[in-house]
Amino acid sequence: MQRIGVFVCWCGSNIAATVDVEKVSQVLAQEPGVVFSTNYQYMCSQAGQEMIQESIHKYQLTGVVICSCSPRMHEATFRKTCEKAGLNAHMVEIANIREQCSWIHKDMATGTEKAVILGRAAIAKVHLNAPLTAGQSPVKKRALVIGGGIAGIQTALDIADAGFDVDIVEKQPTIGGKMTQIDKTFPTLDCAACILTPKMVDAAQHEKIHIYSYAEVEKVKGFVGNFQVTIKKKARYVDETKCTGCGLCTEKCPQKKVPNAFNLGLDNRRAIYIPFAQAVPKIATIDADYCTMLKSGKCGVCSKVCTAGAIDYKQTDTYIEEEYGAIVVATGFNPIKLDKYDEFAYSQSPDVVTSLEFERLMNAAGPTGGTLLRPSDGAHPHTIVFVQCVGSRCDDEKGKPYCSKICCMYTAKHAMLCREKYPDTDVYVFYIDVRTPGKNFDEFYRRAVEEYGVHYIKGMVGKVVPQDGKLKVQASDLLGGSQLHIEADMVVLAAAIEPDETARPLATMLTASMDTNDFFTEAHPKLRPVESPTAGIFLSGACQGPKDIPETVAQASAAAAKVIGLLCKDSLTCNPCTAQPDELMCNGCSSCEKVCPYGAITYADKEFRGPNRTTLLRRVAQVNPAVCQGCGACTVACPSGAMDLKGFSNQQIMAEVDAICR
Amino acid sequence: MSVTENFKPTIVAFCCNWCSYAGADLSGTNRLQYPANVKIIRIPCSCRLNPMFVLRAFQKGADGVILCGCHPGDCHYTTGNYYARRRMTLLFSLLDFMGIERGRTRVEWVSAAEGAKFAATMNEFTETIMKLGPNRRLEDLRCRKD
Amino acid sequence: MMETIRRISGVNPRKCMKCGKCTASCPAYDEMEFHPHQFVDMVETGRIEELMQSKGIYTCLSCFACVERCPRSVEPAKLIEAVRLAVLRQQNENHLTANDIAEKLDPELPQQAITSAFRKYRK
Amino acid sequence: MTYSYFPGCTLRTKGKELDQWGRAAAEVLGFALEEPENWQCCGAVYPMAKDEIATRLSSVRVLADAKAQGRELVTLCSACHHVIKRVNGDMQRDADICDKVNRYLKLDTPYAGETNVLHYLEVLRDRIGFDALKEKVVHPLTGVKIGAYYGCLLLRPGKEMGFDNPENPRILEDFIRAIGAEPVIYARRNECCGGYCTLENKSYATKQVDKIMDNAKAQGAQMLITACPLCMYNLKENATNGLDVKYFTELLAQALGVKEEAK
Repeated sequence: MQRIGVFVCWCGSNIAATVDVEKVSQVLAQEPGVVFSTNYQYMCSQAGQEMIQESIHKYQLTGVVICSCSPRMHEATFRKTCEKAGLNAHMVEIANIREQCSWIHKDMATGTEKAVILGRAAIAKVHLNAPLTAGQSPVKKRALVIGGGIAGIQTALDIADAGFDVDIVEKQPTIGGKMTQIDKTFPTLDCAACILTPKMVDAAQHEKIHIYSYAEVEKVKGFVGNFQVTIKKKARYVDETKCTGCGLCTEKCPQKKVPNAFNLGLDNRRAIYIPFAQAVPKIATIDADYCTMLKSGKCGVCSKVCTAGAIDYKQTDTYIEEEYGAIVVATGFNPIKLDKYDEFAYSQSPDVVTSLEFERLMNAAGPTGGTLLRPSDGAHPHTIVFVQCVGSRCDDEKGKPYCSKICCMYTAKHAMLCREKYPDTDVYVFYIDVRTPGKNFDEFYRRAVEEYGVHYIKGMVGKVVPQDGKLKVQASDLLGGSQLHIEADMVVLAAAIEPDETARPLATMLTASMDTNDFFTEAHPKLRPVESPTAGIFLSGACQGPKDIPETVAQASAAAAKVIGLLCKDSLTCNPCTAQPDELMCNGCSSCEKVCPYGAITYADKEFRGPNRTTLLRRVAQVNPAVCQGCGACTVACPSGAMDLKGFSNQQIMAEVDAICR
Repeated sequence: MSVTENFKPTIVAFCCNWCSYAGADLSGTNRLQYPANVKIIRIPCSCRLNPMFVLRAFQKGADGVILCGCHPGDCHYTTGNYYARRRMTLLFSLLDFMGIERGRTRVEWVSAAEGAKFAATMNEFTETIMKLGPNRRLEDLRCRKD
Repeated sequence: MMETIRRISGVNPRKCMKCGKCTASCPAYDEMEFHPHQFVDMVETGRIEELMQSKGIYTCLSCFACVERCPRSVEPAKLIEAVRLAVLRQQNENHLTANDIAEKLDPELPQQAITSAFRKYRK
Repeated sequence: MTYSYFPGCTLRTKGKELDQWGRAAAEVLGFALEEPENWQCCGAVYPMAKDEIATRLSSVRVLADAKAQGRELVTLCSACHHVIKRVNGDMQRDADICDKVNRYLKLDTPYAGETNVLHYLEVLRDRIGFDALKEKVVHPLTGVKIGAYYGCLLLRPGKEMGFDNPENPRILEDFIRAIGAEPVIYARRNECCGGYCTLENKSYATKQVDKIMDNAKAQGAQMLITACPLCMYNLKENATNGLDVKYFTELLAQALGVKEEAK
């Protein structure tokens, strides 16, 4: 018989307001095996923990039940507490009477009754608990960063600077991500390329960093400290070791009509291309969708002009297998497609552009060489209308339910730059709210209004009508109480941002969870913002939620710090709750082996005592505790009931069921 | 119908540790109400749910059993919820055959971010059980409370 | 009254985030003294009487531009119709009577115009 | 293929030929339109209020009739289409309305939105196919630049009507291409023409119509087509210096070479 101590936490008034903690501890004291029961204001506080430890000694407790917040919150805390008092950590069970009781019920009687039942279930389980010891598994001291934008670059640099090897996998031919397409950055207006490209070069030259550009993660196996990843290097039809990046091929290629993705299709490039001058690695790539040689076998101009002999039309996708201790997701974002918002005539007029397209039109390396010209006729626009929240903050199917966060600031930046470069332009910004909660952000927005004379109008654009070379904008001015009709030359739409489309399949590969908007979820929204709930997976940048550059960099470094903390360890404590076969019951049928997702189950021929002093050789299942992750699939698959899961045994769960249904 | 008026169903919710238990916590954090009849048992993965547990619950007087796990494709252990889905499909049709109505058993995918869905599911499920009334089929009368 | 309007329209004005896109989209703006976003706001704050007195309830074109373009699915047109109905359902408050029709007819006028006017403007 | 067919009030009276052209074209294209007996006017305006039951009944009658025949229901006038489609949606989604309507109508079998409602244009697009239509054209309208005028009722609310992209539709443009003419895209093609106010305030209607006409003309349209008799009347009668406006079935019948015999 166990000697059990019950500790009921008030959690201030969080629990005590809807659960009669005194009564709960009294009732639970009557349960068989309970030798001590008490309640306290904050069980997780120093005093509370000391009380638990004292009680363990005083009453010689062999099991502890703590009725408190979710085990996801403080299970580890209380286990440590008890361990220090000499009790095995797995002799502690938590009854979740906060998240799953006091917070969801309003009535004291109901809450108390339920808390008692939850406490009983935990007591019933502790009766059957056994001390467990965790094994150790080694940590592969290498990190993988998926995505080579500013988030991925920063994370990789920080990890590499700490002395660990890092691989960056980037699906585009160059690293740099969205920031390469941006002209200036708010709120300081420094040039994005000037601050980004040195970092790109740093990453490329760092001896601890290896960049797989034009590559994608194909498969992920394993677990924290020990991931096996297959990386697909897409055929770029150019030998990376030979190409010098001279760019001659990109000038001579006869296929000139390829929409230039880097400039968002605002101009054309060749079928063989280097995305932009400062690309890293600076290696040409052939666009197989447009290359005449690859499509019809006739051409070969690039091969002829390449003095390095780097062109290889026969190149195929190659696969690389690598082992990692930690994986960082930095897959970033994209602006949404605007076909659902054609009241703004985006598909009807080239002069209606997205903010990212506008960024290219303002960029010295963009299609217009940095002079703001209308895409339709190359004329200088004199009236520009900016529309914010296009597709953000929408109800259900209309768009994204969240605020895209960066639009207010970049729109203020665009408006300010327009007025600065072209003081003769009239600039209107239609806003619902202006959100500027960042250092020097509101000051920046106020400058746009006060110093640069941007017309900020509280209201929204309802319809854009392209007619006679103008854009007739019909909008509301809610503060002025009127409907405005503006003849604009350009309309710029601040499109909502969404996670990259590769994020969802990647999350599945990593078994990392996502929210309904396909942003990765963090392990804790406040306290663990850069970790995925899946151990060993870390989050960097906009893949976790909309972020501007300063925030992205901060999160990237935070993720790096977490990775470094992990890679510093030589081994990790394994989950002790692993499967365990009862060899006497096992008949070696292989059912368990088939369902094990980790290949943790093998078979061994073992000698057993048979009848009449004979010896029997039988095939029985063996579980490798370092590999077993404790899902329990095998326990249910086992037809003879030989397989059980430590910490969540059949008996323990049944005891909980009995206690609840009692 | 005094039986139904005083009927306080016992509902056992098995929640996987990674998604649904966290989803249940989130509905608590957001103070979303659902009936106290629902009691949650934490299991590492939905595939840990042995059909025996479900039978045991009904035998001991549970009126409804619900299993919550990660969404298909999102299982922390990659494939666990697929096993669970297959097993429960079989089990539930067997139970139906035995007279435990379909409405008393349910599988629902609730992610760690879906606190609202968890609460809504529990409200809905409890309402269904309330309509179905007490489980009389499999309950072991020797286990009866009153 | 506020509850009646909410009930018959099925609209929850609290969903409105006051962006003004309904009013920006409204083709009948110049013909209304209260505009779609004001309908939402005034139903929310209970200023139903004023709305019932306004002639805008008869000049709304029921074109659903506000419904289509509202980012929050508030459906202002339903509120306008609900206010109009609240007026028409009172006794002797028909906006249009059979006697009014004759003078408005012209030989090409489709039946539809008359049917719809009756449907919209009288009970 | 035989469809149940709801012509509506205008196409039975002032707009007879619009209906006849549609029927003649259907014959050429190989589908039959059969009117249910004793159909009633749909009311021309969709009742948005949740507690309006009586105004939904006539739509449900014709929907239930189509269900009894085991047919899809085709409409030709966009107002009828709008009303019937949305009432059908209410019957599918709003349990309260569905219940009250059924209790009122006392049908042999209760109706819960089973009938599929199609606009004539949807039949052309989804059942016949514009490519197949193109092959049947004998008098293509080559070189004519036509602006499609959609108006409000066909498209909005997009979620309920499910007809086309409500802000950038293409079904009429595809139709225009199929009959050999050239479509002209102009942004105001889905802005309201003010048809409902033509009875009370013509100058208000004129203002709306002129904006649409200006936009269409500026984009190079020589003529407009519509799928709504009220829009057609309003665009024609209330425009100052407007373009010619035709109903799409007229051009369809003309292109298929059956316009004259339809009369």
